[in-house]
Amino acid sequence: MKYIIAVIKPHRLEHVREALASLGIEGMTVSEVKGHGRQKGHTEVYRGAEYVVNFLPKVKIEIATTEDMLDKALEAIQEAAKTGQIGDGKIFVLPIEKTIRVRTGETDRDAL
Amino acid sequence: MKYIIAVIKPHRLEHVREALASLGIEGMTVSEVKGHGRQKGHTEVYRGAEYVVNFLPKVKIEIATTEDMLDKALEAIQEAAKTGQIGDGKIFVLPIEKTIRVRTGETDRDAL
Amino acid sequence: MKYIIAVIKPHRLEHVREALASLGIEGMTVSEVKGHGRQKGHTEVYRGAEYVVNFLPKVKIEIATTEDMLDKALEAIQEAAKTGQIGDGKIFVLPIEKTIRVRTGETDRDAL
Amino acid sequence: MMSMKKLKIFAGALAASGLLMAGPALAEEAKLDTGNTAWMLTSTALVLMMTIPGLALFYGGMVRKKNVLATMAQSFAITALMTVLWMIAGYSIAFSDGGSLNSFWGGLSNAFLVDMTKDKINGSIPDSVFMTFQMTFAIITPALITGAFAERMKFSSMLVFMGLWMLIVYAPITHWVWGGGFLGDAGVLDFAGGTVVHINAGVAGLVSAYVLGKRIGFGQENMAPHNLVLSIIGASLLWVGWFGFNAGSAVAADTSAGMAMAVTQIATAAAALSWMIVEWMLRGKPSVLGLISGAVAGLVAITPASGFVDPTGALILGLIAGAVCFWGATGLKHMLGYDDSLDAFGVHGVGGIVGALLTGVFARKAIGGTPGLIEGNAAQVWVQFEGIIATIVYCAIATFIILKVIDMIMGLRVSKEQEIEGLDFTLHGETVHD
Amino acid sequence: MMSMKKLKIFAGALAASGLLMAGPALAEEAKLDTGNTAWMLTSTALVLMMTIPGLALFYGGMVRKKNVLATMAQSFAITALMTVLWMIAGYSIAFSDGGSLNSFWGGLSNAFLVDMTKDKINGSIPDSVFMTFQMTFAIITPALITGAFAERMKFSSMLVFMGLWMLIVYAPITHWVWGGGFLGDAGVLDFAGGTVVHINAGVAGLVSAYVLGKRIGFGQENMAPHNLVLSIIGASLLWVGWFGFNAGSAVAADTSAGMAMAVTQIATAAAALSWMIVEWMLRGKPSVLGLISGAVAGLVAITPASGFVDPTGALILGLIAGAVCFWGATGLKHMLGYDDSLDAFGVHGVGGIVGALLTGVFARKAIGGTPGLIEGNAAQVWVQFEGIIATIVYCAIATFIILKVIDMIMGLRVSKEQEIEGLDFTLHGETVHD
Amino acid sequence: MMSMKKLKIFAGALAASGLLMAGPALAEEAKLDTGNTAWMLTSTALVLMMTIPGLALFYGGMVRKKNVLATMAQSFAITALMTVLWMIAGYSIAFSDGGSLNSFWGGLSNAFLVDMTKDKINGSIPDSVFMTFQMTFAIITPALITGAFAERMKFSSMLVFMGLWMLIVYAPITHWVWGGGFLGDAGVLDFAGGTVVHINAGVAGLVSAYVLGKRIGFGQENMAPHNLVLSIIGASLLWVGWFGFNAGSAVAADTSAGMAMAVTQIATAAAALSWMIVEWMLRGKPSVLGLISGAVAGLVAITPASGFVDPTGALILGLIAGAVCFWGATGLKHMLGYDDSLDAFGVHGVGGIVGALLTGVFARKAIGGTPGLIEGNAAQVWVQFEGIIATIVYCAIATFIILKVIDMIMGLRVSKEQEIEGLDFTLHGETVHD
Ligand SMILES: Nc1ncnc2c1ncn2[C@@H]1O[C@H](COP(=O)(O)OP(=O)(O)O)[C@@H](O)[C@H]1O
Ligand SMILES: Nc1ncnc2c1ncn2[C@@H]1O[C@H](COP(=O)(O)OP(=O)(O)O)[C@@H](O)[C@H]1O
Ligand SMILES: Nc1ncnc2c1ncn2[C@@H]1O[C@H](COP(=O)(O)OP(=O)(O)O)[C@@H](O)[C@H]1O
Repeated sequence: MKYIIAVIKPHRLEHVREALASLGIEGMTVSEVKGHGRQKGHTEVYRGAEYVVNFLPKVKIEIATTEDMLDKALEAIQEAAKTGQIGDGKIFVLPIEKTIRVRTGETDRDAL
Repeated sequence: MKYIIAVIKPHRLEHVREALASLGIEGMTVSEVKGHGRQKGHTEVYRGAEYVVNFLPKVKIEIATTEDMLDKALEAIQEAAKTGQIGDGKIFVLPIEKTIRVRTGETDRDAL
Repeated sequence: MKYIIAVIKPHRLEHVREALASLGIEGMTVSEVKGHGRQKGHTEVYRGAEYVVNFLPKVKIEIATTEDMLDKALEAIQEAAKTGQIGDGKIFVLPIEKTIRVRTGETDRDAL
Repeated sequence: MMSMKKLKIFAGALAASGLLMAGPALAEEAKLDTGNTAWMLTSTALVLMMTIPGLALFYGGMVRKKNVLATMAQSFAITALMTVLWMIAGYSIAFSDGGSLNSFWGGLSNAFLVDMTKDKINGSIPDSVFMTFQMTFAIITPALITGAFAERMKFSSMLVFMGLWMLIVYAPITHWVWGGGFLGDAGVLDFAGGTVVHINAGVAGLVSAYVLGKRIGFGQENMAPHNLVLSIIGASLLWVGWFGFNAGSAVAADTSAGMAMAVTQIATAAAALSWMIVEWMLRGKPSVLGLISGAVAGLVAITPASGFVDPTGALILGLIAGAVCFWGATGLKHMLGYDDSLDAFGVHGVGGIVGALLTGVFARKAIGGTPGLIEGNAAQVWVQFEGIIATIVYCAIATFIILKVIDMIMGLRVSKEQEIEGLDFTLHGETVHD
Repeated sequence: MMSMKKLKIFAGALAASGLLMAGPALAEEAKLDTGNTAWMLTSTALVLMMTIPGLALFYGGMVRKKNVLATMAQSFAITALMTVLWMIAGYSIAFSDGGSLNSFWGGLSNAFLVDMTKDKINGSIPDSVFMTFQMTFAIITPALITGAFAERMKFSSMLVFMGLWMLIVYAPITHWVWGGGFLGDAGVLDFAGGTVVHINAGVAGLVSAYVLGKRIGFGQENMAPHNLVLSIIGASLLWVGWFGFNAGSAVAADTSAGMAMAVTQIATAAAALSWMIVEWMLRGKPSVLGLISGAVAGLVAITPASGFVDPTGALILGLIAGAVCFWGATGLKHMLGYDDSLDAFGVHGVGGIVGALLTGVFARKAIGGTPGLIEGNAAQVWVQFEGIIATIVYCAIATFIILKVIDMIMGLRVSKEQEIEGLDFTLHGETVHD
Repeated sequence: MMSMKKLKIFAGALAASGLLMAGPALAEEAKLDTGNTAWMLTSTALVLMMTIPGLALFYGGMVRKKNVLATMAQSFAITALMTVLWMIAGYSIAFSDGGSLNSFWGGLSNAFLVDMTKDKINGSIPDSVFMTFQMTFAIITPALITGAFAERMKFSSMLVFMGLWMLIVYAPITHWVWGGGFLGDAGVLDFAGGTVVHINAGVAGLVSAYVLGKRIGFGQENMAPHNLVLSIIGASLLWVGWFGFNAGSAVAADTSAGMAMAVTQIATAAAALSWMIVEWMLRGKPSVLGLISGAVAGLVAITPASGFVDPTGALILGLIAGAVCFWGATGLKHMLGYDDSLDAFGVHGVGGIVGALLTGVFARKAIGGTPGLIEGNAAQVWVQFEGIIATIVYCAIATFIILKVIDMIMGLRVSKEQEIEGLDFTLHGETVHD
């Protein structure tokens, strides 16, 4: 199984969720994060003091998925998250060794 | 070493922490996340406008642990997090290649 | 490619970002987390009721990087995050199987 | 018919007779009542508090977090701008004697408050107090409109719009009703501003919502209020401050003020309960937003009636207003399909109309000197209706033209990117960091 | 003995003599004092502000985040409900002449305020103002109780409970002390409501906490106040609004009001410092919650005394109240083991009792006309004690019965799942999104 | 020259003639004006509201989140401490007759308010009201200083410093200007406290910022205001409350109060717009913090002038003050390189100086009895200048000495670790949980 970590622009989250849902992928965990990359932060000025806000708001989506769904999922995320502008984000795929559903104790494929 | 990612119901966090502590596992990193899965969100209505809140509050626990503690840790988490109701969450295990303690530079097992 | 997860003290974030920038590493994703470890929480008292806050504020940095930059990056983070006091944090390295830039579809090294 | 008008005319007569200009004459000193003045000083503070922080919070809590500072900044900047414009020209347009055109506006003879000598008395209070009290009405009325176009208007265009609107729409209509103009003469009852303030702001809001168009993502994205704690504080301060608005409109600390306060409290409470119950029955849960919206609806509806109805009339009026405004902010809005973001029309427009009409129904001779429908005077409802129509027509047309002209010259809406990123940062360069 | 009672009796006499009903007679016009009326209009606004947003924020900041809207909604809904019930029957029960039963209640002769003509004067202010001022007391007293059962009561049952409680407990006790009832006749000193409001609410809170039981997880889970910023704002507005509560209870803008304001300020400050110092010494840190709780304790304790003590008496009273309430909200609560979530009893009950007793100690003839223990009148302490006991006994029994009956009919507590998920969403369908 | 002084002297004369002590003599009863008393009771509540919650929120929103409770606690604790100290000695030092030393201080003859009998009248209001009104000024002035050393001072040392500062610096300077001292005699115009309150607090802030040194990370770390929503609420309540501050300084509900309210409103609005426009032009965006800072700058600057200038003078004064304080809080601060965290000096010091000088320029005989430069009386500017210099010199030296002594005995700053972890937890043991 694979662990997809996708960092995207916040307002694309709903699109991505829908795109994944249409593939039958419902399970995901989302968190608010701050990102830094090519797209730099911005400067806020408070009474003449400049504060560079180096990090921009992003949303991180984590999805455990089976190998067979992986490519479709990646494609769906990429398409739904894309605005074509800098800062659209990244997708990382990591290996999972084990998955457990807390409620039932089922593991791996059955746990999703 | 293994990296455990457990997504659980927020009010079970304290139980899980205690269960792990009783195994001697103290180190962990926790974050507030939002989850989507079988347990769907809810609908909020504001002056007639319905907003579907697709994501529910969950807590994500990350624990780096040695292979020998892994199974005990997984069991402890599962037991402590379980309410038997939908939305209890998932546990994922990922491989870790290296661990460092910032303060001392110790690595791997010594770094925990 | 490798996925670095570093949990550090919040006020060291800016140092770490600068240290990495000086190595040419700009891309990173940051989130506010709570940590538990050797450094224990604290007790807050409200009208005589004691609440143990077991978790302390930390910052989690996630950086996808190529193998060749890995050691330099780890060193830079360690140095910049270190205060020498308990609770300075940990660094974990996980394997990445695939990286994609959403905007362009570029993968792996090109995606960073 | 209205206490404010009465006062004004009285003061006008005094002024005409030259007494007011005569410096610290004994006759005048005798006129000032410290009790009335104390209450009007207080009322002015209370009405200012309605806009900042009251309305700023009420609206600020209902937008998305990325727009909270920008939304509150609108109320705050409007407070500053209207103050200066009212001093420069607004007060003169509204409350001066416009000579041959007096039915329609008051002219510019009192621009920069040149006639407002320190010792000038207006009724039984200093003219400076009356001017400032009225200024706070000229502040909150434009501020109410901002609810209609929240989360998408340019700050610069908003300032220009509000400045023009106050001078061209608000000040003249105020003159019509309270300043000696034709609606007051026709006998329209509007104790504290149901027509002048609420219908006016509500209609201007409706027109703005149409002209600006919907927010990006309206109907699809989650636009839930980000923090109703702020809105509860805001609604509470509106309620408290409204005592100054309604009881202050007696321009005295007398039995009229006392009864106005009592009926305001009763109608507001009734409307809050009424909205709550209707929502509870129809939707299964009594929402907090509903509860506070109902209270505001009640405050709006009792505003024109507050010097004319008795407690039982207020109770019924409140119960009706809560239910009707519930429909205004839920049913009507969705039927018509505009994006009045924070229901400036659904609450203030609808509530103002309901209140103005019911004033004609529940007015009692023993309270405000004029009987209403329940005491057999059906004609009063018709007079009220005329007042409503005149206000709606003039306000709608003038607002539309002002907005279109500004749109041509400088545009009204922020860019798509700005709207998505949020107005706090893109317009003001600041964000909430927590 | 109390200014409010005096006033009422005076008005009653006038009413009996038929003067008040005689329409706009000259005699009446002469009675209205605009200065006193101005202050009472203001005081009414201030006391309303104590509940919304004051108390709503004070309590809202102390609960867990998942319950903040529900907690604030309680204060807001109570404001609406009590307003209507006070108009319908409460004012009549509390302040009418109950005929043969006048020692115990005022009857329903003034239900729906039928006697409150516009020009009716009560003392030197309009009856409409006195009615509304008293209404704000009938609002805050039930609202105070909600602190005891925060985070676990059904909204519907809460409304039913509060409605019954106000009519059955609050209005009669008010009549006993201020409306011509037996406690006032016995000479109990309660200037602004130490017994009527605070002991009453505190005891009702204690009973509720027992009947409803502890919150799930009490003593194990982290129930730390989620945002004391809100509580600081709330405590501050309580302090400011309390000027209306205490100095307003003089029902005039006179030297009695002035002294009441001065001693309120001094006692409150002394109690805040006293709680702070005791906590600092015993626990090592002066908490912010302690500082504001101390201030509220001082406000509560000076309430009955505010028309009777001098500044030095107020200083000592405040110092004692702060320390004793610190013990009430920390030691006592843990000893007895109930879950009075936000210390309605620990602060209002304990503070009210301390204040009522110390009023008997520090009362000075030169201030309020009655000497206390320090001027040799030990009997006054005993009279105060009687007032306390009568209130506690009646309130405790009646509250218990009302709660038990409601529990049987519709239940008092939310379900376990609702309590865990939080009342904001489960009761009101809303959440704070940030 | 100032209304407050006038009043005081009048009362002093009465007291000297024994009338005030004579118990409830008819002569006195005649003196109390209920309207004036009503307004002063209200003003006192308004000025208290300026500090808590007004200033507490204004400052609390500007610090980093880890220090928000500690920052608000400073204002709250100061409110409590100053109340007690003012009662014990401050009022006596400021407003008693100091005999041979009367030019410099009032002595301790009225310590513990021993002379303040219940029925003592001061002008036309109870002495208890005047004492409490002045108390609220003695509260806000120290509280303003806390902005300069926010986020780094020990709570204990802060309390000691503020207590000493109020007694040694504030009370005597108040005596100089309003209590019969040498500055009032010299003809310095300070209607509501430009010199006494704002220059005084600003200079003390500047000295504190120097003595305490910069915050760790100043100039490198992100110290952006954590939540300007709080600051907007705070600035709004400051604005509303300032009506009590300025119009209340007329110590009557008269034409002087009315005009003071009007010019306060106008100058404040003008300054808000002026700061906004200057910032918009120079930095490209009109920040919300700028808008509210401009309003506060206007409030500060109009304070000394509010009883002396006319609306047009206020307009110009406001426009100047907004622009100059923009420079004070941006240019000047960076030039001099101190860390006045929340611009206590940049806004209150600079605004106070601008206001005091412009009072000498724009004063009009028809408003306050004294002509200014524009009416040909250039000397008044010089007199104003003397007042400013005397205040700055005495305040700076005394503040410096007090701070240095405290530093030696108990230290001023928290430890480095405490500063990094945040004062909320390390000083008070509490945090905001959301
Ligand atoms: N090497 C990286 N490791 C982890 N996260 C990254 C990395 N590079 C970028 N990100 C995340 O992706 C976001 C977008 O990256 P950015 O370089 O700004 O734009 P783009 O991907 O369009 O070139 C960043 O804000 C950050 O959150
Ligand atoms: N495939 C997945 N990848 C990542 N997180 C998941 C996945 N499926 C579920 N989760 C997380 O686990 C939570 C519980 O899952 P859900 O399907 O609702 O209940 P259950 O595990 O009891 O069947 C979700 O809210 C989400 O946070
Ligand atoms: N086993 C672990 N898994 C995940 N995170 C950990 C683990 N151990 C520690 N951490 C994180 O690192 C932080 C610092 O660890 P701690 O043991 O307190 O100090 P130190 O690393 O200096 O010995 C913790 O607060 C926690 O967030």
